Amino acid sequence: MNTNYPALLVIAPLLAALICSLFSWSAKKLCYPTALLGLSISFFSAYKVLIQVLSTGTIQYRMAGWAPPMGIEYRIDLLNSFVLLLITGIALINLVASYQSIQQETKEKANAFYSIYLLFVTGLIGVTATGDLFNLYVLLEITSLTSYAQIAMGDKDRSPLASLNYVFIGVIGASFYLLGVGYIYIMTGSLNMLDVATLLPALHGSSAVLIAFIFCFLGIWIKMALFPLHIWLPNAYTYAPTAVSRVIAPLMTKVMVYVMIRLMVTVFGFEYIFEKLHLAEAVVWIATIAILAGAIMAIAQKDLKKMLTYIIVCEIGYMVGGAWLGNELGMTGAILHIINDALMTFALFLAVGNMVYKLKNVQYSNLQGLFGKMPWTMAGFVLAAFSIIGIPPTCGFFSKWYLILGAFDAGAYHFAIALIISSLLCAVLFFKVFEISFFNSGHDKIEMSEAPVSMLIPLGLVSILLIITGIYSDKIVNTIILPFLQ
Amino acid sequence: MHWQIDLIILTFTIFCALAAITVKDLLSTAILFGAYSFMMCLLWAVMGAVDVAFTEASVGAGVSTVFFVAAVFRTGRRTKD
Amino acid sequence: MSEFLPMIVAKYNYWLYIVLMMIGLYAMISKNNLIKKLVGMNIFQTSIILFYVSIGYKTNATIPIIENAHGGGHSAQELVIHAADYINPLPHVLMLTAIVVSVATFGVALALAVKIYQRYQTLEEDEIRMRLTEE
Amino acid sequence: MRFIALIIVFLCGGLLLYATADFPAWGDPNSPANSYLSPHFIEKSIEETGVPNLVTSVLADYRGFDTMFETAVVFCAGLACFLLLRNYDRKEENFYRHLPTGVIIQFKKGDKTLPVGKEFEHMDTEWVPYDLIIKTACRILIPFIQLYALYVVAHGDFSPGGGFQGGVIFGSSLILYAIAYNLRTLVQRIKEKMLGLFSAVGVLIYAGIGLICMILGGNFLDYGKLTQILPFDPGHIRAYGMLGVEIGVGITVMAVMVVIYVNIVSEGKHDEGL
Repeated sequence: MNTNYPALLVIAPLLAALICSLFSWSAKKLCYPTALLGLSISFFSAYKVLIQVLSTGTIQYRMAGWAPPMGIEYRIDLLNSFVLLLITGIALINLVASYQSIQQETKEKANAFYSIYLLFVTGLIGVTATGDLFNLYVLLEITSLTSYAQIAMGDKDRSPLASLNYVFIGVIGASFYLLGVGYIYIMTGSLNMLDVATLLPALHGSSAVLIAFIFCFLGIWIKMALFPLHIWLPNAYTYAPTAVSRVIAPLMTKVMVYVMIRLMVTVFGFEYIFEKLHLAEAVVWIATIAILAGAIMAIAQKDLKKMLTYIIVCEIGYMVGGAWLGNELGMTGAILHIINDALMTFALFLAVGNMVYKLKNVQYSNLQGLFGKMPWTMAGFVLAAFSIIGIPPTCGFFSKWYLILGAFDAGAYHFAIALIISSLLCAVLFFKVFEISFFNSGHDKIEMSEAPVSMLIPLGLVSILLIITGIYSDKIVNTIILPFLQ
Repeated sequence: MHWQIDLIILTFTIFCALAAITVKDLLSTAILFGAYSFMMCLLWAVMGAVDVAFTEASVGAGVSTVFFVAAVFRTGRRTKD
Repeated sequence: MSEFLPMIVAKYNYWLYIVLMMIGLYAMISKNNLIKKLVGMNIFQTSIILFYVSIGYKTNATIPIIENAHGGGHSAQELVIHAADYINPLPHVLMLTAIVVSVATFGVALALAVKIYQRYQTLEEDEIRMRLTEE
Repeated sequence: MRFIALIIVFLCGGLLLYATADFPAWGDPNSPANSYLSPHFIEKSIEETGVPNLVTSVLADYRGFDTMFETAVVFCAGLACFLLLRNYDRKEENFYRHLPTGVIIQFKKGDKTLPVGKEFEHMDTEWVPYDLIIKTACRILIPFIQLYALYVVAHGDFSPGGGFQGGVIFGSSLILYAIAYNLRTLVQRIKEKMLGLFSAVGVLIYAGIGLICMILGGNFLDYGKLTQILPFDPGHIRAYGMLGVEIGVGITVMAVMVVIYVNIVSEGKHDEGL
């Protein structure tokens, strides 16, 4: 049984989603436990896969027993086993944390909501684990379709419109990716990532491969909400239900960054991207603009949740810029930042979710005296804010440190300056929020109305996790990221 | 003889696509959209993709036109542009 | 000019899907009515399917179903199958998936359009934006 | 706004046209796409899977994992339409027609209802005259459409067709039934709970077959391992595995098409519609 963990990893949430949908019609009580069981099996097998990869190297799992170029194959190496562990962990913790808010927001349809939540996680796991280009498109469609539906279940007035805009731009992105895969297929004849990587070097001169490269990355940048293509993200994540924004915000865009790095490292290869094409400098400039624009727009916001979405746009600029610097330091910083940023964003959205559960709306004017009302949530929020700004013990500092080193090493000073400026802007941002919520301009005495315990423990757990990944970040880099890049 | 058929169907496809977008009444858009899907199904049948043509005929021309008319029935029929 | 003509005949099919895709993209961006944008989206997706199907086409090859293999009377070894006789089945498989995905997205997008109409009583982009700014 | 759209369109169009410069000529048998993977599928499919229709053999066996997630996409669409549109609150006004006299009774508040039967009959707000010709024609036509749909699903191995096409045709026969009569008769005849269960059961059949193959020692979805439990000769076992999978796909697609149609046309109230 132990050789089937990669398949079990994807099948467990899918089966749990189906059984949960069956139970939602008959035995409503069993829906939540099935969801928990499915995700914990998936988390356990992700852990087992990580151990296996660390001990024996890359795992190859042939679906339906066919050899790779013929059938579909799962190649799990160091990078995606860690990202898989991250996805399943965050999804499991979020399911536990948002039980109350799901009951509160999706009243009689909560049981069916678990099913579509699990399908979203299946899509993410499949996107990360697959080794086949077209299979990645199908799973990308599952992830997008479930996120359209989940986002549209949010607040009555704005979320359907935000979701429909997300549908249009998401379909353009996915279709551009499909077009890119079509161009790769017409030139090389294969769909398997490894196979394509061996066939591509012979075709480096041809314009079709160049256009395939451009459209693949264009599609992924749209899905990733890189700066000029990020129009759909702020509304979609702000008006989504809290349980949904807490799982989409940290994972969706980070998995797309992982897909970009997978395409860069495994399919197209470094020497094609950095020697043959001269796009790297232009992309680093786009990333710099993304960082600055994200930070500036975040300051202009009046709503805490909307401000966080612009910080996500800014963080995407970090990762894309880091990956395209062209040297090992930058790529290490980008990969480490995927992990750190997922945890930081998850902690921030957990805290904001607790606030929304209690206060119903999180405009700045409504945040008075929050330190008094919800001390534990605010403690988690402060820790996550420190991590975004990049204060040493927390993990945000280390990945930013690698990125800045990589920028200086590659001579991209504009990127390094943008990193520092955005850290300062984030500092200004968060201290404005602390200042509002600390000084109670209201007159009445603040009684402590904290979020329920089941929402506080996950926040505490993730905050501690922030510090642990911070301390062990060099261990992560040496055992996982550097061997992967060699 | 082969590429003449191809050309006729291609011109019909482009005509249906442009008409479906420019016409103002949504029900006629639904019909033109069904015609466009049927033309695509013909195109693929000519190109030898029989499974894809069968799916497009039943799914594209069939069901998505029914969904389209059902949605137009529930929302408005007039469009401004 | 002389070498241009055979090049056209060899490749005109590939240019067709670009025309359709651009019609779809233009409709998605510039049309005011949300349902019209959905029509543009579907045209955009079907044009990519057209591109994939035209990859697998082989001149004077028959459809990808092996002839006289139904009976099963004679074992498979006697059947001599040449790859050049049959059309490449792989793009067809990929496009079966793409068609079903485009219908699923179309259904969910129509459900969203109905939900927006329930709230705003209109599907025109500018009227919705006007009503949004009123609140 | 239109000007920006035109710029984007011409930019993308130009990039794509530039790429077609060094495509292989259209339709030549030894272009990379036609000479690398597909000869294996064409020549080996009969020996390895025993299924003459190459598209079905590649769809359900070589790349069966793709098709499972495609069925999951269809299931997602049905679930999404249910989650987005379904609302359970009562309708305010009801219309009844007193059959003997033809008098139409309207109840403003939704709480009072009349026993629908010999004497009274439901009436939709957008009242549509039921044409006898359409009703009887459809009553005769629908069973044959369903028979044809089952043929399409069953005959997917030998002729064009398979789970998706068969499921859609079966679903559209039910939609025809809803349009010919009225939505209420379809919803009474096929309960919403039944549709929900069918849409989940189809994908469960697909994943279940894969899981059984895994338990029997092979990789996920490896039909070859089914010989240990099914009494068929190993040469055709993969064809039977594919048939089982196609049946699962057909069930899901049929149920989801009806769920999407019913939810869109009645805006989630499941009472009145086209």
